[in-house]
Amino acid sequence: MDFSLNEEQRGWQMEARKFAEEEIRPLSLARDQIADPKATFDWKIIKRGSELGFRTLAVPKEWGGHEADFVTQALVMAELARGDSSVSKTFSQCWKWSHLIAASCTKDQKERFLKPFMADHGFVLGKGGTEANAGSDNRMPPENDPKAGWRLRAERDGDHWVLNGSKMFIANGSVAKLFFVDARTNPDANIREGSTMFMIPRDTPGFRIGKVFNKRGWRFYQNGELIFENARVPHANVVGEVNGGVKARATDKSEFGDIELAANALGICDDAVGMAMHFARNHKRAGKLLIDHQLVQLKLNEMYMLTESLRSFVLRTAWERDRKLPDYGNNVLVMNYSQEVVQRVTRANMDIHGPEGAMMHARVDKLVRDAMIWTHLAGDTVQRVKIVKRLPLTLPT
Amino acid sequence: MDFSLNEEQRGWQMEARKFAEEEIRPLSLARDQIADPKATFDWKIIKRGSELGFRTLAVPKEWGGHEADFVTQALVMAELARGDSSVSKTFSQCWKWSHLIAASCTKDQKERFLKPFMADHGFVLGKGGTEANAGSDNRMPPENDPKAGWRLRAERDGDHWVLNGSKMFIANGSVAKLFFVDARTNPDANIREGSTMFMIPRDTPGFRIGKVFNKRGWRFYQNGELIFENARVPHANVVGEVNGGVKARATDKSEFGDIELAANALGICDDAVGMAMHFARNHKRAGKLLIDHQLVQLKLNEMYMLTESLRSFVLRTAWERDRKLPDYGNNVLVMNYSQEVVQRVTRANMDIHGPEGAMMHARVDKLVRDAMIWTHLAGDTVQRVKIVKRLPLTLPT
Amino acid sequence: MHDFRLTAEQLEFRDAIRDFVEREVKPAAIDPKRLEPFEKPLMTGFLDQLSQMGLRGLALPEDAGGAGADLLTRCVLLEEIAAGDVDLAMVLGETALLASAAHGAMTEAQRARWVPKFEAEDRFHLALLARDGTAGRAWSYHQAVPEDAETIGEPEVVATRDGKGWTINGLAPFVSNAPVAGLFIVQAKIDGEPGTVTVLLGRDARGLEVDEALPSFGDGGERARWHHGAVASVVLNDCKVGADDVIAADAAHRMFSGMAAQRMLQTAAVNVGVARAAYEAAVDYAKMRWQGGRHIIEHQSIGMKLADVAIQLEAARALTLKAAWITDHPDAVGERHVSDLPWHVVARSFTAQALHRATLESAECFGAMGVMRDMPLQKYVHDTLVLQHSVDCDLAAPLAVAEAVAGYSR
Amino acid sequence: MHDFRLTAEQLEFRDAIRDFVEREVKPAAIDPKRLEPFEKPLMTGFLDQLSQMGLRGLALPEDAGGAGADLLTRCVLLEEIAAGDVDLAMVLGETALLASAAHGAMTEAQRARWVPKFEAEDRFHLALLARDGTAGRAWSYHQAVPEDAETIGEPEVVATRDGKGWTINGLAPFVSNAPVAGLFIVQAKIDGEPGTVTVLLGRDARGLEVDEALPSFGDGGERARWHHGAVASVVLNDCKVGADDVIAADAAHRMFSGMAAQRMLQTAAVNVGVARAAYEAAVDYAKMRWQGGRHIIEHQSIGMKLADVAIQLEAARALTLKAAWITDHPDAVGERHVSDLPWHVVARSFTAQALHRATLESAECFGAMGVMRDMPLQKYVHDTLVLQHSVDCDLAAPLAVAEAVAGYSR
Repeated sequence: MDFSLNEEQRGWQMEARKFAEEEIRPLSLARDQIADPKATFDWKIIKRGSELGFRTLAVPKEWGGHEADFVTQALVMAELARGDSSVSKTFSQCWKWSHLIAASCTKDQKERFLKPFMADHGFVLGKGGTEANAGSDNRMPPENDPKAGWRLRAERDGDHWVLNGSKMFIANGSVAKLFFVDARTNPDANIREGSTMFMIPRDTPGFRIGKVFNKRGWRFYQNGELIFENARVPHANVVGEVNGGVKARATDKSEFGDIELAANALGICDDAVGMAMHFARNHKRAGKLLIDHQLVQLKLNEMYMLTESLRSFVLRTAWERDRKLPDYGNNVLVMNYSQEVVQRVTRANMDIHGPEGAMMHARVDKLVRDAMIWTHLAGDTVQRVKIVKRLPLTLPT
Repeated sequence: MDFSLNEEQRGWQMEARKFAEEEIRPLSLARDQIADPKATFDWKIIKRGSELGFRTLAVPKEWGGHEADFVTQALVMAELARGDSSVSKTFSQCWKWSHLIAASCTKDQKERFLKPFMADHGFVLGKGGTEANAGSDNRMPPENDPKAGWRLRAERDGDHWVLNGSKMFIANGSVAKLFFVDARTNPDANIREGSTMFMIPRDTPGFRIGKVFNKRGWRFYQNGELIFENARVPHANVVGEVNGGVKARATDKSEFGDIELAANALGICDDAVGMAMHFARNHKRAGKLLIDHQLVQLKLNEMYMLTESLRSFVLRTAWERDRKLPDYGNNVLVMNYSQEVVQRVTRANMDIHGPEGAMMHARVDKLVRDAMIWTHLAGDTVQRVKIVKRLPLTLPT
Repeated sequence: MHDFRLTAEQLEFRDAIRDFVEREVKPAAIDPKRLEPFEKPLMTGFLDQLSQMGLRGLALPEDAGGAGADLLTRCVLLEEIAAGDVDLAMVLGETALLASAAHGAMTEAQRARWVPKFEAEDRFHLALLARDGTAGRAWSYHQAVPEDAETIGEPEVVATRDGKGWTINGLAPFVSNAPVAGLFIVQAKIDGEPGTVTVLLGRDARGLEVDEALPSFGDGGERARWHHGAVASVVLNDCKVGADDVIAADAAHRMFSGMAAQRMLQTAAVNVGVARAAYEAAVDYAKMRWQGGRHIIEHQSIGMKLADVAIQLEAARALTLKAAWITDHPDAVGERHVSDLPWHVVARSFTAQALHRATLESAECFGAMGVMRDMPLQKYVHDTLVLQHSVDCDLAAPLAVAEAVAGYSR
Repeated sequence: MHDFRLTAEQLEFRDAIRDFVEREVKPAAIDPKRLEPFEKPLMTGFLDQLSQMGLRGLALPEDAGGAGADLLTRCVLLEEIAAGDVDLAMVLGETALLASAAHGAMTEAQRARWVPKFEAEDRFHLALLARDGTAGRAWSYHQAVPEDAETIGEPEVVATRDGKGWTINGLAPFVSNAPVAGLFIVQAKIDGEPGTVTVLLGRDARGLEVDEALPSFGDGGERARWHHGAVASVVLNDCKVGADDVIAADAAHRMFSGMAAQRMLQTAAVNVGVARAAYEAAVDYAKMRWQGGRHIIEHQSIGMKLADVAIQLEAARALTLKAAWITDHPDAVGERHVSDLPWHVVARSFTAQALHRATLESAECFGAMGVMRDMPLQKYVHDTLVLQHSVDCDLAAPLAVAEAVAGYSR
């Protein structure tokens, strides 16, 4: 057993910490406070981070990327999130789909999409599954209702597919240059057997971005509406096989998406812990430093305790995924756990700061708002229910 | 980063798992249900475990022990606790003080006490600090009251010390052959500067065991009253220096006691998780297996999630202590965390089982009762308050 | 017009019981000699004294010799008894509930036969053998309850026609009050026909056997007793019942409807009483115990625990009494004075959860003393845990609220 | 005699407001165009309409043109308004509270001068500038409060003798209702002497300046607005007050005593209203939204959340109304109808915690829709969070209960 980081891991961690502290954090509050959801994004910070390697961290070396392992990815996400959770997510959203390209795409597709992705600091990736009437139905399609799940329709027309319909809440919606989109190619089968995943470049004819969603937290991060009106996509953009969209994604065994959320939450917690300790050591209530009050001591204990337990769990799980050990569900459990921890820690931070007259520390407020995003991320409750099938009868060590 | 176990660790773990399953677990409920607290103990299981090496696991090889590292100790405690938490604690209580002997005792003392301890399968160790009016005062003596803390008085008489007073709730009280006892040697100084730790063999003249405490949980584990009426102890039994009792213990930097409780709690959780999963897969409510109800799925998710987070934290902390890394308090945080987890997991197990008419599954009930012991173990709240001084300004990784 | 006062009679009755409990019951109940052993025989002396104070007949109409107390009054008084001993409160609550319900359902002739017996003997309690129609239902939130629902511990009692009367056979493994019951109200399935018949069986009925009160452990140690009050199994072996001891079908239906809700609220009140005892013990201890250079109640960590306990306790009491009052005054729902909810579930679920937490926090104020069996705190914790995991209140219980809100019918 | 009915007048008033809120206020309040922007200007049109319905003068005696409503009635009505819009409820609650308190403290001459002005103008509200004597106190649980206690945002107002009257100077950074106040009640420290003086200052008093309402972010983005109702800073620059606008010292003392408790309970009721709005939205959505082959309310995970919300909501309401009634009837404590506790703290602390949790659970039923700014759920969550972390309710607030129980005096 060895919990120490190797040089490469430590190197990326330090680089990310420096970038987060010196460049992300200073713009974090200002971006959060822009009222127009379309205007919160900042290309400069993304391009700058890309220059440092954070956009392409997960791409295999063969294609010019850094091929960082999951432990490194988790460390970097947490560090970036300490600067701003939604900026971190914008980067890691790119890793998520570069995992998929590496695992599931043809060489031709890699040439056409992975190369430009590597070459362009402003090339970010998105993915569209959710629709207005298909949220948890996509994740856990009901057995008695084959029509449940996404309805975006794709019909073959020679060498092309014609897509009609729309997607909602799509990650990097208004900024991505390439989207991975699930569509129904057999309307009579359920989504496991009747849908296909397409790569949709932003300039696809008949495809456009609609609304950009205005959220309580993660305001920098863009969630958009994708609208398809007879959008024409070449057959060559099908990921995996026709009617094999769900399987295509399953070829990527990393379950990166769950670790991603847990590692990001860890960064928020680290930030909250630092803020609370700093505040408690520098502010008095009733003539004593806050840190000298038992109530505050107990809250600080709780914050550190939860954060360190989350860190232990995140890093262990990332290591397990690097090792490709049998998957007993820790990747989902750690995500579920991060939801509980990030709520408690950000709220404890608010408890310690307290209101100041009719004002609240804006970053304390921001962290609570960002944390609320976790209540539904990745369909938290659905994942909790689904994971039961993968849980072992007794726990392994 | 590497979370895998080496061969020795895995070997001890498997040995402990087998012993727990085949020998401890079958007697666990019967011992729990003996009404007389003096009669719950079973020497046979202790001697049998000692033959397998579990009593002397932590003793340095130099003295004939196994010198197992903390990771191994944590693994073994968890496995034994899966069979019965209080039997596990009876063994690990011996490790705790063999750490101290190794770290703080003179060669002469080791000859006189460590050798017989190694030679006798029925030689177990105890420690006495708590008194009727000195509980948290021992752990966090108030600055404005130098008289606070234990009052057991020791006065020098030539080559001997004469002890008067009593101790309460003392671990292994009625069964240990040797106790480490804190006494006041300078009644005018506070306990940090005015007390001394003595080794008290069971047959010390003037020393006897009083009451054995009757507890809601951990019924196998013996907590006793130690009574000193002009008990004469040779000066050669002083651990460390006179008036240096608190320092003597501080020479042992392992902070084993905190990891011990967390690892033991982990074993209870493993047991509860296994029981709940087994029950949910084999019992129906309203025509469906329990495991097919969302409510139960969510509870199972919670149980696994908390248990795996605790396992991650325990093993990481044990590794940190093996490495003797700078101690930022994880050993205390993980103990505090185990208190929260063991309560929630054992209660969730009860939620899943539910009552059966006017009866409850006896082991489900036992686990909840054992878990209640954690609410005060090692002065949980005091530790939470104290640890704040050791917490870093920002969190390291 | 809102009012939270008790009537003069309620106050007087409450204070009389509180005084008796404080002076007599509590000291005996928390005597280490009683606390330490697993077996805690029912304190029948106090049971009889409380019966003499009118608790058994609490809800009987005044013309039947009772106090005519409504559910709210019963809740107020049961809290007082439970603050002394949970088992006494459960036994008396059950008898009071059944006496009132049965009295309403009896014919004049039945009353003439049974009421004098009830009144003549202090230790004449009532017990019910009936299958709980809702057992196991809460689990089937979105589908009809199939026949194979597991209903652990439910009685299986069958009635066969026998002239104008019935012959009853069956076994009920867990019957509350059976060890002290003088009269059993027995609901039996009719053999070979749909439906049930409800009959009255005296303790001395031929063929009726009451087992010993349930021991602490059963099934070779695999099961632990998990029940308050007095409970035993009852065997019915060819018990003959004449037509004159049959409760009319419509009267029986009325009797059973609403009985479960009332019992749940009585139990919630008992729960409040147990938690109050824990709270009061913790406050006393925290004001006396000196550590860290001051009384421990002056440490924020302890002060916060006790504040939380006090708050949870008042919330539970407020909700329980409100729910009881609404059950006494169902028109208040239709007249939109209060929400339209299954109030007994609301109060019982909230109370069970909040008060186990509160009681555990009270025990935590005692440090290691909290888990010692010669101290009452561990018992209070156990008692609230039993109340939280019981037939009428388990993991799935609150779903009944969602169902009512959704207008969804199982 | 317990009673949970409302009077016919209370019911009628409640339903009139509920109807108005459902029909008018709520649709406007949760219009995406209002929800999305950070700034949410006070809906002054509705404020005036609610004033016309009698809300401003709610607690004034009938002979002063008010409705003479007790605290319980105010709580019932404020819940209704808050279910539509929290800011309207806070503004009206503050005016109603201050109007009644000030009216009681005024001389006949003062009443004659101010009451007609109050009545003449719908948008004549009241505001208070006073240092909260208890600010920061809860933290010092076991030692006296030193002078250097940090009291963020407290007004610093000083009165200098000026003939028979006073000259007032000072700054109050956060004054509730200041943007809509016609009359300010100002408590000032007397310059160079111990003690305070309380005076009345009209909006048009020379030297009194009300700043713009507090913006969403301040201090260069380092601070976020964290307040309900309408709030602004007030500067007093050599304001002259004649002897006829001074509140007599004993009358001022009476006016201030109990005011904080009443305000806390009004706030608790507002909290109930906000959470109720979230709950009702969640129930509607869960009955309509179809996923997993059924309406989501029929999934146990959602059903359980909504059941928990309903239960917490009823517990909070029961406790708030009970505490309000007790505040209206303080003798009930001495007569031992209810416990002797600081009920306003009990209800406010419980309500704040339970209802933030309940509101977040309601939002969770909406999935991703719960965090969208064009949907009301995220606002309800935010509103309850503000209520939980505010000057009268913070991490340390419940310690006041422990203090009362311990008989410990700071």
